[in-house]
This record gives sequence, structure tokens and C-alpha cells, in this order.
Amino acid sequence: MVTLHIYFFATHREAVGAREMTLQVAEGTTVGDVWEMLRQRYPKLRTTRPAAAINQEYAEPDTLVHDGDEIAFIPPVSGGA
Amino acid sequence: MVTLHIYFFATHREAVGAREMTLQVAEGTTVGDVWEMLRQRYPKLRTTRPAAAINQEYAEPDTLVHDGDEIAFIPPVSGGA
Amino acid sequence: MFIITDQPLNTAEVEAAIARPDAGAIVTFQGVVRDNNLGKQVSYLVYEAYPPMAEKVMAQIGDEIAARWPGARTAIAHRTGKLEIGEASVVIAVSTAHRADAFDACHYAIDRLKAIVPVWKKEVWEGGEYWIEGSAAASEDEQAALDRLETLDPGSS
Amino acid sequence: MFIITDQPLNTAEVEAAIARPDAGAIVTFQGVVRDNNLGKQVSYLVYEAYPPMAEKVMAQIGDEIAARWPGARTAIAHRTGKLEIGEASVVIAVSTAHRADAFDACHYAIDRLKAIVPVWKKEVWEGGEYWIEGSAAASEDEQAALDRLETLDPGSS
Repeated sequence: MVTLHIYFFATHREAVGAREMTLQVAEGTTVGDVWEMLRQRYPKLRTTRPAAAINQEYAEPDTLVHDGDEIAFIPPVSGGA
Repeated sequence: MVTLHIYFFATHREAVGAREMTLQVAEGTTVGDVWEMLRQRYPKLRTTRPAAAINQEYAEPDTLVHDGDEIAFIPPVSGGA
Repeated sequence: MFIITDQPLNTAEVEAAIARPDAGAIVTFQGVVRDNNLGKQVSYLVYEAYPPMAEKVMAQIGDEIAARWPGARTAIAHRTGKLEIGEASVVIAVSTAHRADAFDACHYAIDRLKAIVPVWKKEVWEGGEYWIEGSAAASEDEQAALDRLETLDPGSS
Repeated sequence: MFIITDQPLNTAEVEAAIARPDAGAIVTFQGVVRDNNLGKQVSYLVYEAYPPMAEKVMAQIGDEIAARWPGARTAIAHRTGKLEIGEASVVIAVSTAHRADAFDACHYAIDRLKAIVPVWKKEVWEGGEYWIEGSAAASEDEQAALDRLETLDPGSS
């Protein structure tokens, strides 16, 4: 199994009701798969897949996750002003 | 006669050796004429006619001067940085 | 200096981080909380960030600027938490040898920040609140920001 | 605020003069004394001004900006006297509702200032000094400054 530390922000955080969680997934899981699992569990999450980051770097949906990875799903950003 | 208060800056000030002076000229004198008089008196002044201001507003060389006018000859400006 | 902080931003500190003897121009951008947006009266804003990643991405923007405008130095501070009207949410300072580069690079920095830095804004008004969703992060590359800059000259706007 | 002063410039004060609740963007330009110019080591600079006219012309630039970018507010402070390396000779702050206007208007302001405001700079280096002569004042109109701005976008520079 692969243990992931997952972070949620803004609308995601409110939909999930938590800022972070630990999730265990099978080997061979992609970051896109992780999002689909979360969508199943938390139906209030957005229907369109957001950007994702692995260990604080943007990652494509088909990127494999690894044990200990820090995963973040990034709602459309709106900082700056 | 028309009495003028004349200001000099930067290279002009150094060429004339004064920051300001009072000058009396005839009625009907233009600000361009004033420059030519000064050029005669202070040969170190630049040969090309600089911009001029009357009462703190840029003025064309053929503008007539009037009694009590504040005249300034403006070397090419170089403020800002 | 590339920081996320929940403290009021200190513009002079951000500018001091990029001062140097061969820099003749400093251009600073401050994003300030407005009292209205899209015709609605705003009470206050709340900014949330993913701080470690946001700081990395801001530093990446500084690297992009140094690559495109050699010698340019960039500092960025973004605030989080509750911000009142008139408070600064972001301060970006860029120093360069000559002024045109400083304007262009600073403008590029705020455009990039709004596109890719993981920070989110919630508008709160009387009786409601709303998370603003802006740019779908990571979908925009550097060239897009540069292309947009080119269309922003005063002659065409 | 449009001032000529022989005191060190206070950037925060200039910015405070143009802050207001409906302004979301403040762009500030600071011209700083560089340690070199055209390959020569500069010891210090001396700025001289025609203060009452300089302040009027700076205010005129503020009016030009308000006419072209409605709602924009401008403040300008220019220092005179001896300036050491790293000190600011000029601070220009512009506030607007949206950021692109603030960048364009502030850039316009410094270009116009360098063209028409009666201020002069003397460079002093070891063993010599020289009055810099820049723009033949009054010969440039607003359109020339706008045209030049258009050529300064990052794509073409």
C-alpha cells in the first residue's frame, strides 16, 4: 500500500470538511485516480478535475503517486489582488 | 521699459554665474530676444536656444514679455533617475 | 524574498530585499482590497494559501524574470487571513538597471502570480461569502503571460 | 501630492497620497542613484530644480493621466541636492481600479517627467563632474510619450 498526505484548500476544504487527511491507496495509482476516489467519497467536491500537485510541484493527472507523497488538489487560483 | 526677473539653472547658472537677475528691456521684446541679449552678454551660454518659460509655463520664442514677468531658460531636462 | 505571511505586509521590507547599487529602477506593485467588486459592496476578504508550495512557485516566477530580464531581481510577499478594505494582499518589487524592464518584469510577475501561485480569495459581503475561482493553475505557461502583456500597452487598451 | 524637496523621499507618504477605497492596484516607480553610468563609476549626484514650475508640470502630468486613465490618481515627489548611491531621486505612485492601467499610467508618468519637468542632474565622479542634458523640454507632446510606451512591451524589447 501507498500512504498519501492529502491537502485541501478553499472550496475543496469546505466540501471535504478537512484541511488534510491521510489516505492509503494501491500501488500503481495515479494522482488523477486519487481525485476520483475522493469524488466518490465527497460528492460535494467539484465535478471538473482540478490541478494537482505532488510534493509541492504541479503534476499531470497520469502521474503515479508514491508512498509518503504530499498531494494537493488546487482549485482555480485567485490570489494577487 | 519692461522689468523681467530671470532664472538660470544648471549649465546656464554656471555660465552666467548667477541663479537669478533682473533685466530691463524695451516694450515689444520677445522671450527669444531676451535669450539673444543674454547670449551677447554671457558668451559661455549655449549657442542653441533652449526652451523658455514665462511665469512658470513653457512659452514659444516669439512670445512677448511683459512687465514683471518671471522668465526661465530651461536647459534640456534630466530629472527622474 | 518570497514569502506567505499572515501579518500585514511591509512594502519597504520587500523593496529592501531587491535594492542594490547597480539598480537604477524599482517598480513595486501592491494589490489592495477594494470596497467593491462586480458592483457588490465588499466587507472584507479572506486569503488562504498552500504556503510551502506558494513560496516555491513565487521563487520560480523570480527565476523566470531573471532569465528573461537579465539582472532583474524580484521579491514577492503575499498575505493570508482576513484583510480589511485598503489593506495590501500582495506586494511585488522588481529592481533593474533601466526603468522599462522594471515595469515589464513587475507586470509579468503579478500576471504569473495570479495564474499559478496556489492562493485563494474569499469575498465576504453583508449576508454572504464566495470563494473566487480564477485561473486553472498550471494550465498557463510563461508565454501566455508574455503574450497578454503585449496586448496591454496603452495604445491598444 | 506633487512636490520638489531637498529631504530624503518617503515612499510610503507618496503612496498614502493616492490610496483610496476603490483602488485595487498601486504601482510605484522609484528612480535610484546607480553606482555607474555609461561605464563610469559615479560618486554621487546633484539634482537641481526650478521648484514652483516643476511642481506645476508634475501636477499637469497627473492631469494628463487622469484624463487618459479615468479614476487614476497620481503622486510624484522629486528630490534635489546631493544624493548618494542607492538613494531615491524620484518616487511616482499611481492608483487605479485595475492593475494594467496602474502599470501603464505610472510608466507614462516617469517618461513624461523625464521629458518635460524642469529638473537637472549633475553626475560627480572622482576628478570630474558633468551636467546631464536629456530631453529638450516642451518639444515633446503627450502623444510622443504614449507612442514610446507602445514600443516598450516585453515582446518587442
